[in-house]
Amino acid sequence: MSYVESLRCKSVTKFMTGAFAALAIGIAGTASAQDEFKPSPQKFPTDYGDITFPAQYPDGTAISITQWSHFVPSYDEWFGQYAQKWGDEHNVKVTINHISLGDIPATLSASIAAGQGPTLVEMNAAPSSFIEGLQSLDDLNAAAETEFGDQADTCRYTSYLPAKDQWYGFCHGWVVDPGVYRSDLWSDAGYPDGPQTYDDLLKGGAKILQDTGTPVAVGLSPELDSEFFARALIWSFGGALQDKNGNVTIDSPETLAAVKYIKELFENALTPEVFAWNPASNNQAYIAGTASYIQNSISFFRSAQDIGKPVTQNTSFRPGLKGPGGEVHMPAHIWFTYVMPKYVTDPDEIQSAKNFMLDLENNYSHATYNSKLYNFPAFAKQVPQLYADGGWLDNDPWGSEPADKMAFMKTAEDWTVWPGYPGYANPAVGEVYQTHVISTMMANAANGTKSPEQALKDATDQINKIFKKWRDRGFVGSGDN
Amino acid sequence: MTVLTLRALEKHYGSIKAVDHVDLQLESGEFMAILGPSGSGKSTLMRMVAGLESPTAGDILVDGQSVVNVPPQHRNVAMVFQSFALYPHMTVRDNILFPLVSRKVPKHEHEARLNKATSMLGVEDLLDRRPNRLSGGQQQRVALARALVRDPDLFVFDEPLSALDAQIRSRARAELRELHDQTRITTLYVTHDQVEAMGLADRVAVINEGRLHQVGTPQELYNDPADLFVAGFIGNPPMNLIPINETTVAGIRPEDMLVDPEGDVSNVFIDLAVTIEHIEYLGSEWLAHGQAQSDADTHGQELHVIARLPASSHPDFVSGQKCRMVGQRKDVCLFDRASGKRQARAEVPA
Amino acid sequence: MLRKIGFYCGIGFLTLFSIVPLLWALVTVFKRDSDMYSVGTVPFFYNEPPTLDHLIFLFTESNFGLFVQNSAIVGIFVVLITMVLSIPAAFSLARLTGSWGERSGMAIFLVYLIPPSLLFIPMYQIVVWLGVANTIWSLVIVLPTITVPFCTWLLLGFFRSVPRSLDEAAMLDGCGQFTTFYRVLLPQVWPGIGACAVFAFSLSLGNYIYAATFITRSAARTISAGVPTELIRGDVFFWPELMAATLVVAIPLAVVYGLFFNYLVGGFRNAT
Amino acid sequence: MSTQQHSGVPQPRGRMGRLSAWLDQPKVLAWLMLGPAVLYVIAFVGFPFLLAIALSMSDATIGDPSLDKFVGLANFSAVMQTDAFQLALRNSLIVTAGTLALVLVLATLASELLVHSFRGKRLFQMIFILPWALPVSLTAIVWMWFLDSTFSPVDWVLVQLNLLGPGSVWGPFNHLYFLGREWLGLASVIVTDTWRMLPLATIIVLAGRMSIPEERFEQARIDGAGVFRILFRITLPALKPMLIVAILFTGLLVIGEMSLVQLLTRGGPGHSTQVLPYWAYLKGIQGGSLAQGAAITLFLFPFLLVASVLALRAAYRSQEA
Repeated sequence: MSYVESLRCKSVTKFMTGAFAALAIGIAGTASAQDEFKPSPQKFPTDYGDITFPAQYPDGTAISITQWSHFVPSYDEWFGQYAQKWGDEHNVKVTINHISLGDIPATLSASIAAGQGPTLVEMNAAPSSFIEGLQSLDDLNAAAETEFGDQADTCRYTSYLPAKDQWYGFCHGWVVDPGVYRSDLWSDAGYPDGPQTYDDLLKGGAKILQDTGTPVAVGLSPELDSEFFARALIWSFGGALQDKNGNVTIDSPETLAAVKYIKELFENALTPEVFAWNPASNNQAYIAGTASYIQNSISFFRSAQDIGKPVTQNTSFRPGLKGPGGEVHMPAHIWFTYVMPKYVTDPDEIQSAKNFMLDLENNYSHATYNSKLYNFPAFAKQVPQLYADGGWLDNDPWGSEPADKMAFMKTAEDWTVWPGYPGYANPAVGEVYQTHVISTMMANAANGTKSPEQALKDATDQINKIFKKWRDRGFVGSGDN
Repeated sequence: MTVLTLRALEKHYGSIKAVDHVDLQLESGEFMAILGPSGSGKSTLMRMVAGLESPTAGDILVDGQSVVNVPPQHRNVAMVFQSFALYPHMTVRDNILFPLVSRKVPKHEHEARLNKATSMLGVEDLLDRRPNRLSGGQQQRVALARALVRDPDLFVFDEPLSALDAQIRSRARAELRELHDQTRITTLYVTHDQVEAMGLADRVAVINEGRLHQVGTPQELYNDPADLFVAGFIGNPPMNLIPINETTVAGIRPEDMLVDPEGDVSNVFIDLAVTIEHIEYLGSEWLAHGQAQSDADTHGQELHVIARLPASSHPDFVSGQKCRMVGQRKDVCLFDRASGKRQARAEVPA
Repeated sequence: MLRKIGFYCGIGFLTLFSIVPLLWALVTVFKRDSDMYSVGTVPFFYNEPPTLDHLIFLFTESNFGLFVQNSAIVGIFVVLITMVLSIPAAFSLARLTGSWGERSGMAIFLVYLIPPSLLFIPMYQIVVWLGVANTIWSLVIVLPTITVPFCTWLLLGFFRSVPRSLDEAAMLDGCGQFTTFYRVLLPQVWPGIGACAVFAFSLSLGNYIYAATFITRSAARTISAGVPTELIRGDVFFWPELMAATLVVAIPLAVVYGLFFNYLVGGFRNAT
Repeated sequence: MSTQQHSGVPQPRGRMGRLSAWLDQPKVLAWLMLGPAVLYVIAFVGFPFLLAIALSMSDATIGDPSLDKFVGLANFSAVMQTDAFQLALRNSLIVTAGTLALVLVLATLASELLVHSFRGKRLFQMIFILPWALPVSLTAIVWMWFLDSTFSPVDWVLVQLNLLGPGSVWGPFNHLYFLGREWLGLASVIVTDTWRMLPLATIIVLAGRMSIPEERFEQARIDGAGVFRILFRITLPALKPMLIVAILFTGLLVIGEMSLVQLLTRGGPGHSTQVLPYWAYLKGIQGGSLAQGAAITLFLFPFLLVASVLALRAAYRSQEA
């Protein structure tokens, strides 16, 4: 049985037992201590904050959702069934289409240009350049805030744009992006608790490479993992792409230090493979046992568990690394942000889509559970099972050893930021991300194509141009000044 | 009865006049050859008759009716192409039947017509073959059969023999004439080969640079060329053309040129001192090529003359030898030098 | 002797060049994941027993079967549309439009100078206007933009290679322009049409960007866009399944193309 | 025979007959037959193309694709000044030229072999044409896996041959990291493009090769010409028109293709393997600057136009000669 298949089968059985348990609870009206850590019973209320939804929609109501194939396949399985059930309960025809993450911008832009397409598109946070074609979801976000409490900053900053004072999306979840290290290699090198700082990463990583030939494996290639590693590094060194108000601040001594650090790290602890990487490479290298440290979401770990690779025993996670000032800032790995293009005009379609999104958040414990703790809720309160003492993070229902391997993620909200931090993820930030300006700067400095100073200067020029373009169009800035 | 009439027919390609004011008439049952060097406009003329080109000016009448605006499929003209243009994807039978099918001739007539055409051309055994499995001669017969099968008003041949090997060409020529004698279909036969034209046709039309120079029987063309072009084109070798003064050129056939005549020659019109260049032996005759030292005005050009001698004469010339070549008055045609036109004999200065 | 050795060296080199990446793909198809993600072992051997799981997964758990079906339907319709448009167009250019038609063979190529990486946005607009968004018919309508010019150009050459006297003979035999085309010229260019059809099919199969953006419904996707979407999930690549999909597509097509090889050569031989 | 019905000029009768006769005139029929293809191309290529030109001179973005603001050539000058564009332009030219060079050499070789008959030729043809049977996206995936930075069998073989690995010629690592180094990355793209284009190019060149009469080679051999003299003095000159056609087909299919680079190197490291179509896509679609993306796409148009016209004219001319 291939590992994906096993993933699917397991997830289905687990889901079934979960569902049956929920049903039993519903009937009995009581909850045993064990059931505390099952997904909550599914509920589809009609009132959320100021919005009241009909229990049933008129015949013919239909919504279609385009989202990317989830990195943990069991999530898609669950989501399909959930959406089906939701549709049946509300008399709405729900269609789900999966595409790959990389095709989202193209598909969304083609749809917006043509004025026809899916009701909801799940967007990763950075490319918010579509905003002019998206309708405002202010009421939905207000209702969610009222109903579910505080939204994680990493979600708010990637679905709201102060310059236009508009919620252009609804972020229902996010994904932790931790550091991952081989405990056996790092202990042997004299770091029993793994690297704590970027300095540790450099020194320990170099030692491990020298002793065992196993390099650190953080990407320097134009792809998602590399982009996020570069950002985490810059933030932790005290630099940032922009400030709170959208002024470009990339050209700072802090950023330069980070760029110089990359060069040093590459020369001592990396191999040229990092330039070649696609999003899968660091996972694969890690699973193959040829990497001592990577920065990645836990999806790879779930794959490795299913393949039954011994490397999982020696895998430890940690929040990102501390910079010279002791700061830790990691981006989320992914944001799940639903956007509704302006071409959606049918009131029932709009209403039911909003209803669907709020209901999804309301039942998020299922999403988190079936994504194998990959999806974190935008509203922490919605999945108490996750954070509770003895909950999922303390006692991984998906069989990590030791069972509290994932417990470090309890604090993830504290050290997770977002693209554009400390400002908002505006379209300029999105274009910088999508056109790989930062990872290119890092790569150019690391392989000596340019000096760190020159690499930073060139990147700054490009970033300034991008920001100017979007600032002229009124997308950049805090909106207050 | 006139079948085909061309009236002041012109075809221009840009500034080039491919066919320049041609008038021509074909009588019913007549076999006429259009003879001209390549590029003379003879093919264009023929294609206009077939309807494959439309004239720039002038008119084409078939049986007295103008067909200028009638597309080829509605003219009852059959054509045999130089390449035969058999349809490679059809059997010989289908090739021959194709005109009948296209013209929606009732099906019950097909077999009879097919048999008639094929037996006339002796291709009955080839009916199920594809054209690419036929020899050149067979292809030609099939092409003829295809042209014949539908009783055309007019037959048009476009150098149909030039694709054949030299050996079978003369036999094919004979067969063509025989076929015409059997069918008496009015025929326009385009060729650059004067042997074909003279040997086959009732009348020959000589065309050059788009203009019709002379129409006549082969004998007329040979004996009474209408102008310098015809004189220099017909005959192999053609007439010796000898300038005799500012305005006149004399033409004389090589066989009429007397070489070192013995005794008295009466009525001498041309008398040349010639240096023999070389002698050609052609089996039935000799050709003596020479360089004339004429005192006549030749504008400094050398004058090349040829004399034809019977095989029995055994000339013992060697190169460089000097001799005298004489033409008699009765054998000479005179042409106007400027216009090229034939002068009436009476005008000739003695 | 030396010539012979050189000859077979050449054949051997070309064979290896063509097949080695695919042999590696073939080896991968039957590897267990844990074997595949191992380093330090001989990559060409099965260090753990080979498995059919990936192949089975491809056909039972993914939409691959549907992708193949969709690609086949799209390919067939694209070929049909292409032929319906380009055969008459090529005939017209070769025979009816006179000298400018003869020369426009060049202009046909200019269409290819515009890469589709941005054209797909206006294209999508058209697709929406026609009401075929998110169905395979969107590709059926749009992909001939790639095939029609190529095939028109190729067929133009085929028609040119037929002697004109054949048309003229047909017309004198009583055919009109159209009948001449249909009864006499068309049968001469069948091999060329076959070559063009094969060519158009493979171009339609290969297109990625239109296939990826016009169709988001998984069940309506074609091989080129469906396989990567379904079998690359963010940072997890289903390598054996991907390789299996590749081979399952490539091998039968290669057999067909191989059989058509001489026709294709003949096609280009006439076309220029 | 011809004595009967001399006025035999059957003309079409009836309204339908006259209509079909009218339609059958060359000038009318020409448009009737060309029309559908022309209309199709105008609607689906001409219109988008004009839109692309309009986009390139506007300030359109994905979210606001309206063409309400004309900015002239500002987008062109903006994109041209960036490193990424200059590298992409350079690489597009390198990849296209490199692929063409390799493809032409190999296609000439292959056609020289395929013109002869030999045992197993059918099988060879099928193997040889395999790469062409793949959609580009799958080709890219196969090569991505073949050249993977961790699992590439090529690296493994090189290590076994002691060409790679600690203390060997090609450096201390056990991998070449094909897709992660500027020139190796470009070379990988070139080899992959060559791999997928070779069958088509060979078919074209072989078509030319088969049109060379055998007598010409016999004559050359009688005259004592060796293999190379024959190749350079007889074969190549005769192949010229077909080589030009092969260059056109291959060049246009290579220079416009983005998915290969998109999947193989994503343009990295840095932008050192970036090519124009993918950069246009990144900038225009992913980054949202439709206008600049269009400008990048259209940049090559005039050059390609001139190059294609010259190539085609050369092809036609050398054919007529």
